[in-house]
Formats: sequence, C-alpha cells, structure tokens
Amino acid sequence: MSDEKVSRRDFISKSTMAASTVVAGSGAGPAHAQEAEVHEHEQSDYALRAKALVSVLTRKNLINPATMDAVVDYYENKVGPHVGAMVVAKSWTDPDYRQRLLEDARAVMREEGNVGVQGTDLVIVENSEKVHNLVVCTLCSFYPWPLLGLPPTWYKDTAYRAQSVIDPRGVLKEFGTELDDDVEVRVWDSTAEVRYLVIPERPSGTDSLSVDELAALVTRDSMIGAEKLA
Amino acid sequence: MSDEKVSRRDFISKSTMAASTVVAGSGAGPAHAQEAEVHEHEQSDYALRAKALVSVLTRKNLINPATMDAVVDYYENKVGPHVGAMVVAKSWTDPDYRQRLLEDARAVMREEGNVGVQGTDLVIVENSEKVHNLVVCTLCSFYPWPLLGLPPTWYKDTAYRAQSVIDPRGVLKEFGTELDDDVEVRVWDSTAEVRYLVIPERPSGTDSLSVDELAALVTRDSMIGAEKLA
Amino acid sequence: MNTIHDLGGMDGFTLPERDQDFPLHEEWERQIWGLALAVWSKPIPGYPGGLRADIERIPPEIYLNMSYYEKWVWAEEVAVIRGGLATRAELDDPDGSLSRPDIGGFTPATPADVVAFMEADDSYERPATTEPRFQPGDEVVVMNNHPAGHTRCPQYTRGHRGIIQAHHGVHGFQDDEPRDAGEQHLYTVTFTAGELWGDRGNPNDRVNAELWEYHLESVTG
Amino acid sequence: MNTIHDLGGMDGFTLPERDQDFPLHEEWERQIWGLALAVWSKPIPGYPGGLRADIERIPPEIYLNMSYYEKWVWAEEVAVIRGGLATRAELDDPDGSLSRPDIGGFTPATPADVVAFMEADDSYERPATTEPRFQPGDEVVVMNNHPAGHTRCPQYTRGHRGIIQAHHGVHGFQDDEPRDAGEQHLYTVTFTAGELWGDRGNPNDRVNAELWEYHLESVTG
Repeated sequence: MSDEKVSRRDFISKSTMAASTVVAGSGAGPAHAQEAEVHEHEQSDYALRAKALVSVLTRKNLINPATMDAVVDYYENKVGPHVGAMVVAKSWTDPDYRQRLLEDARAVMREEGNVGVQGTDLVIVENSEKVHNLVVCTLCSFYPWPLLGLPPTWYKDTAYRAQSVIDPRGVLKEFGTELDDDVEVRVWDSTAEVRYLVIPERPSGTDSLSVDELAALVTRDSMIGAEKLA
Repeated sequence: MSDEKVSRRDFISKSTMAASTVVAGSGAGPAHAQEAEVHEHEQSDYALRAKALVSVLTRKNLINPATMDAVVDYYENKVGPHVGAMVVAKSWTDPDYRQRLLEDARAVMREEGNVGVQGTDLVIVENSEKVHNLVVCTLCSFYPWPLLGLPPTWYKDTAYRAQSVIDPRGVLKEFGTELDDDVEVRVWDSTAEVRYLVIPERPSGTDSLSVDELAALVTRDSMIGAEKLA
Repeated sequence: MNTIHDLGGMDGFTLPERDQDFPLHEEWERQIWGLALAVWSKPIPGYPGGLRADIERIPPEIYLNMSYYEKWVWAEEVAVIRGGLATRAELDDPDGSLSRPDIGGFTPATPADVVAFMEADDSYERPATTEPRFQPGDEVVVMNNHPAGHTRCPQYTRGHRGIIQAHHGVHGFQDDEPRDAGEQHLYTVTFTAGELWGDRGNPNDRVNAELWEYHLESVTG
Repeated sequence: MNTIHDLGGMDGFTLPERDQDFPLHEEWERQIWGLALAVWSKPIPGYPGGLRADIERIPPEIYLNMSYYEKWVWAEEVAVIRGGLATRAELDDPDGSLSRPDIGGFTPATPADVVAFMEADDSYERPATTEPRFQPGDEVVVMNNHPAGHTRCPQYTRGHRGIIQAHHGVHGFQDDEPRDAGEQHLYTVTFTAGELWGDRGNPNDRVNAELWEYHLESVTG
C-alpha cells in the first residue's frame, strides 16, 4: 500500500501522516505547532464544538444532514442486539447451525445477509459450564456492529478496557457474575478487524420456548460475555 | 518486618494497608467507600485544602508551624545544588578525590558530612566525551536531596518521567543538548533508595579557576544530566 | 505509540455501571457519529484518514477525562483543519462567513450511500499471495518493539509467548511502521494469564489477541 | 499496581521548560511539604505510613492533572482521615469546632527534631545475613509479575534481560508483596535500550534500574 492511497476500508484506521511527524513526547516542531492551533479550545464544551463542526461542514455542502440522520436511524432502529440474539437463539435449538457458526461464522452471516461495516470478519465462541468468554478491545472499542449495533458506554470505558485482560474475574464479579475457580476464562481482545460474539449458556427451563421467545431472553451484555443469563 | 511496625526509615514508602484492600480497578468494598469519603472534594482547590489540613492539625497541636518553616528554610537556604556543585568542582581538580567518589561516593559524603534524608546511599557517575548520564525516577521523583536539595518541577513532570527511559536523546534535544549518535547514553532510574549525581564534563578554558570559581559554573541541571556545561 | 489508549492491564480505574442505553444519548453525539460514518462512507477530498491515530495522540491527561464521542469531536476537528476543509476560526464562529475549499464538484454522501456502506460486506481479508508462516498450535513470541507510530500490538503482549489459536488469512496491516510491511497474515494468539501477569493471573485463564505475522517470531525448541 | 505512576516508556506527554526555580512556589506548597517532613521525622500516633502508595492509588484521570504538591495534599488528607486524626468535616471547616484524637500526650516534632532528621545518616543498607545470589557481570531476567500492591519493579523492565552492574548490599524491601520477603540484596541492573524498546532504542544506550533480589531470576546458558 502506498502512503498516498488509503482504501476506504482503511480510512479510519490508517494514518496518512508519516510516523516521523507523530512521535509523541517532544513539544517542538511543526506538527506540535499545528496541534496547538487545532486544539486551542481543548477544554471547551464538546457539544458546542460538535455542533459547530456539523454546521460549518453542512453550510459548505460537504455533508448532508439527512445522511447523519440515516446513520443514527440505522443503528437505533434496524441493526442492534436483536440481530445477534436471533443468531444465539437459533444456535441453541439447531446443533448443526451452532457447529457451522463455531467453524465459520462469517460464512453463515454472509448467507443470512448479516454482514456490514465493522463486523464481517466474525468469530463466534461459546460459553459452557466450564468456559466463560469475555470480549474487549483494549486499544479502542472494536465491536461487532452488524450483530450488536453500537457498543454500550461501559464497553468503551477506560476501566473496562484496562481491567478485562488482567482481571477478568474481578470485572465479572463487579458486573454481578462470580465464576468458580475451575471455570476457564477466555478473554478476546479485538486488536485487528476480527469481531467476536459470545453464545451464552442457554438458561434452564427453556426447552419449550420458540426461537423468537428464546431470542427475547438473550441480552446484549450476555453476547459480550459481561453477564450470564439467569 | 511485621505489618504493624513500620520503621521511620520506611515511613513514607511502606504501606501499612494489606494489599488486598488496595487492589485497584473495582469500585466496591469498604476501601472504596472510604476513599470516596476521603476524596469527596477531589476537584476542589488544593491550596485551600492544604491550608485547612495544616490549620486543623495545628489547632489540634499535632504539628508545630515552626517545624514546617524549618523544613523550607533548610532546603531553601542550607542544602541545595551548591553542595553538589562543590563536590563536582573538587572532582575536576583532584583526580584521587574523583576516583574515590566514583568508587564509593557514600563513604566520601559521610566523611564530609554531606549525608541526610533521601540521599545517603549515593552513587556518582561521570560524563565524558563518549558517555552521557541522565538521572530520572520513573515511579516517583527520587532525587539526592543532601547534594541537590528538592527536585525541580520539571524533574517531577510526567513527561520527563515517562520519556527519559525510552527516548533520552529526544528529551535531551528538547532540553537543548543534541548528542552525537556514537555517544553512549546511560539512564539511571532511581527505583530504590540509591540516589545518583552526575559529574558533568569540565568546561574548556577553566584551567586557571579555583575550586570555588569552578563550583559557580556547575548548574543543578548538569548534575542531573539534563544539560551540558558550555 | 505507547500512548494512553493502550490500556490493557492498567490498574486504578473504577468500573462504571453496565448501562443498558442506546449509546447515542445527546443530539451532538448523534451528529458527530453520523458525521463520522457519512465521511467514512464517502470521504471528502482532502479529508485525511487516520482518525483513530488522532484519537491516540490526544494528550493522556485530556484523553482520560473525555467521553468516547468527545474524542471523535477532537479527531474530526483535527482532520477537517488538517485537510484544509475548515479553519479554526470558522469552527469558532460557525455562523460567520465561510470560505469554500477548492475541492471541485463534490457531492456529499447521501442517506442511500451511507446505508449501502453500513450494509456492505466489510471483510478485511485479502487474497493471499504468500504462505502463512505459522499454523494453529505453533508457539510464537511477540516481538518486543515500541514504535513511534500507530501499532495494533498491545504492550501487554510484547515479549510474551503464546500459541497460534487461529489463522485468519491475509489482512491489511494497520501499523504505521514499517511502511513496507504490506499485507500480512493475521492470527489469533492465545496467552496464558500467568505468562502475561505472573501470580496475578488465574492458572485457568487465557487471553487472546489478534496479531499480524510481522509482530510474531518463531519459538524454537 | 500497574497504576499511572509507573510512567516509564509512555508516549504522548509534552515536556515542560526546564524551570530554574526553587520548587516550593506557593505558601501552601511550603506548608504541605513542611507538614510531610515534620510528620515523617516524628510520626503522629495513628498516622499511617505509605503516603507514596496513596499517591499511586490516585485515579489516573486525576493523577495526570495534578501538580506534585497537590498529590501530597491528597495523600496527607487520606492519611489523616484514615488515621483518625481528623474527619472530613473538620477539614472542610477548619475554623469550626474540633475533636481531640485520643493519642495521649503527644508532642509534635520541633524545628530541632526535623533538622536532625533531615541531616541524619539515611542509609537504607542493613546488615547482610545472607550471601548475595548475584555478582556484577551476571546476566539476570526480571520477573514478570503484576502484583496488586505497591512494587518498585517498573513495568518496562519486567521480563527483560539485563546485567548486574552493581550490588548495594541488603536493603529493606519496599514492595507490598510478598509480605514475607524481608530484607533483600539490592542491585543495579543494566539493560540495553534495544532489549527494552526494540528498534526504538539507540544501540549505544543503556538504562539502569535498581531491583531487589526478589525481582530477579538467573539466566542460565
């Protein structure tokens, strides 16, 4: 990949700046001066700054307000945890489907049309009596948008990002789930573009429920591994 | 050492709390509740809080205001960089003295009476054309008080503590000293109770100066390794 | 960069409640996030990429006191100003007079554009032109390197031994350095908690991270 | 604890000017520092030690925005309240009515006491009752451990190989864990910059840190 050309796919992640201009820790040089200009109001009200940014870009006809609304509408009303919940519910009732999910979740989601930005390269893992999975992104807040929508505030919190890898049991305990010592905790740190979904354990006493009824029991946080289903 | 008894020597460093009460990262438990009570005003004015603390302890006759003044007077008027500067100047003029400093600085300082809190276990290192020494304390701000007094503000700054070990040349450049690539940089991170003093290179053209005149040329920062003498 | 964003393993923070909200609470959060996706779906000419790296460069003492969407405001301001699309003065006085950037006949992303973008197959896997160096089960050690640019190799993994758990094919390499690393085989590497954290790790626990071939070295013996 | 105080190797901060001031600028800084030394020289009964550890436990987002002496205000408040010498309410209303702590006939440190303390031989070396395990020139590797309590083993050294540069005799061990570590031989360990930082390190550079025998393991071969 050349420095000049950044694919849309890499747009957010791949810096177009030379590394030499981004070395942190020293206050001098042109990059620093530019940053200072950019951030002269760093402590001011972010709500006002956000509105100003949107207003200026709209007035310059560089963005379309209806497009911003469409983004929010999409994640608020179309794609969200209900998508993942249905996948989980089906996996509880159909062992072949579950097996295919564990072997190649991406292929199954492609068949079902549940792909999209930030989450096509999907891996699905399963909890059991003796294994508990927990998903985190220590570097940022990578999350499987096509299946769960936008990540919750707590998932993006510094404490969750910092502690989940060193003290997953402490995090789970704080979140209300105490694990036995002999349960294996598997933490998945989403450092690349692979996204993770956890199949929680199926609650007992749900043998007679339909897939739709089962899906209604599946919480967002259980698919991150942050809670067990009662 | 028992948990109950902490020697005066260890007073500042050695915690009397059990480690189990200090685990960070989870917000629950009695320790956390206590911290919350202690810090309910965490964002308020530290100057007011300092004065309140001193006032309350004084009114309770738990501290003596004259004693606080004596501390400041000691480091402002008695012990400071002039002590270290004299040691450096002598080392420039007396090779035997310099050799003894490099071999066992503590013994020499004990002979001279230049010992005291935070700095008796002294090590002295020397700069040369091909070696530059830089002293830092990444964990805190340990510093040889008996020879240099209290550490400067920049020495305690997060940036200096963070960057000196990973990018000492960048720090020195930012501070005005550019080192040739073939100079060996030796960083000394004061993680225990050993304290370091750097003998800077003697400036050229100073052959005719007396020890007192030489001492006047020695800057505080040159004895930390943060600058070279012109 | 060993900046504050690389948080894995740091102590001292307090966990929040597990809120159950839709995460876009405020109108400005909806706008800033909509803006991010709109521009991502159809970049404005001149608008630089690398917003994630800009977020990582936020000074630590500010970063830790910002909410998630505040970080995006910061990064989008940096991008817009750096890309010459608006000046600081314009952002400070959004109702004032505006210059028109010289970017030709650009039409911004439409709602249909952004929905198509959000629904598109977003796989980062690319055609493999080399054989993978590692297979699941292989023992590897993570390169201990501390580059000055953006890296996806978390500090807590560096220098540690793990086992290749999965191979994901070839993915675009996201680190700034080396610039010539090209595309790289991507793996999930499993570390024991003890390997990473010593006595602090529960012997039953594992941490998995995705790392590119560039980050990994063979363990022989 | 892997808390924010363990700063070695973190990027993203901006160096300040090298100020040349006497560091106690404000009256309250003089007072708080005088208080620290006065109590250190003659501890008030009930006043707990470990102020350094209290400073390390300041939440990171606050820690990074505090000056050095502000941290001491924080820690001294913690100590005074924890030690039962004053209540939060008393500190909030320092001119109000005060309770007298039940500490018997304590006389606070005098100016002569504190000067004697500041001038005393402050060596941390203690009589050796064991032989040192290492000698200068020995190759060692720093234990990779991430204890929940206070430790003097900086994260950037953990798991890395170095050479014993000096042996300082036996010093009191400062880590919280293990409680039974007792006194320990103390060494200066020299690391090459490349060992610690990979390509970022200049091949001519060295970093030295003091570590206790407990932190070090032998390298064989």
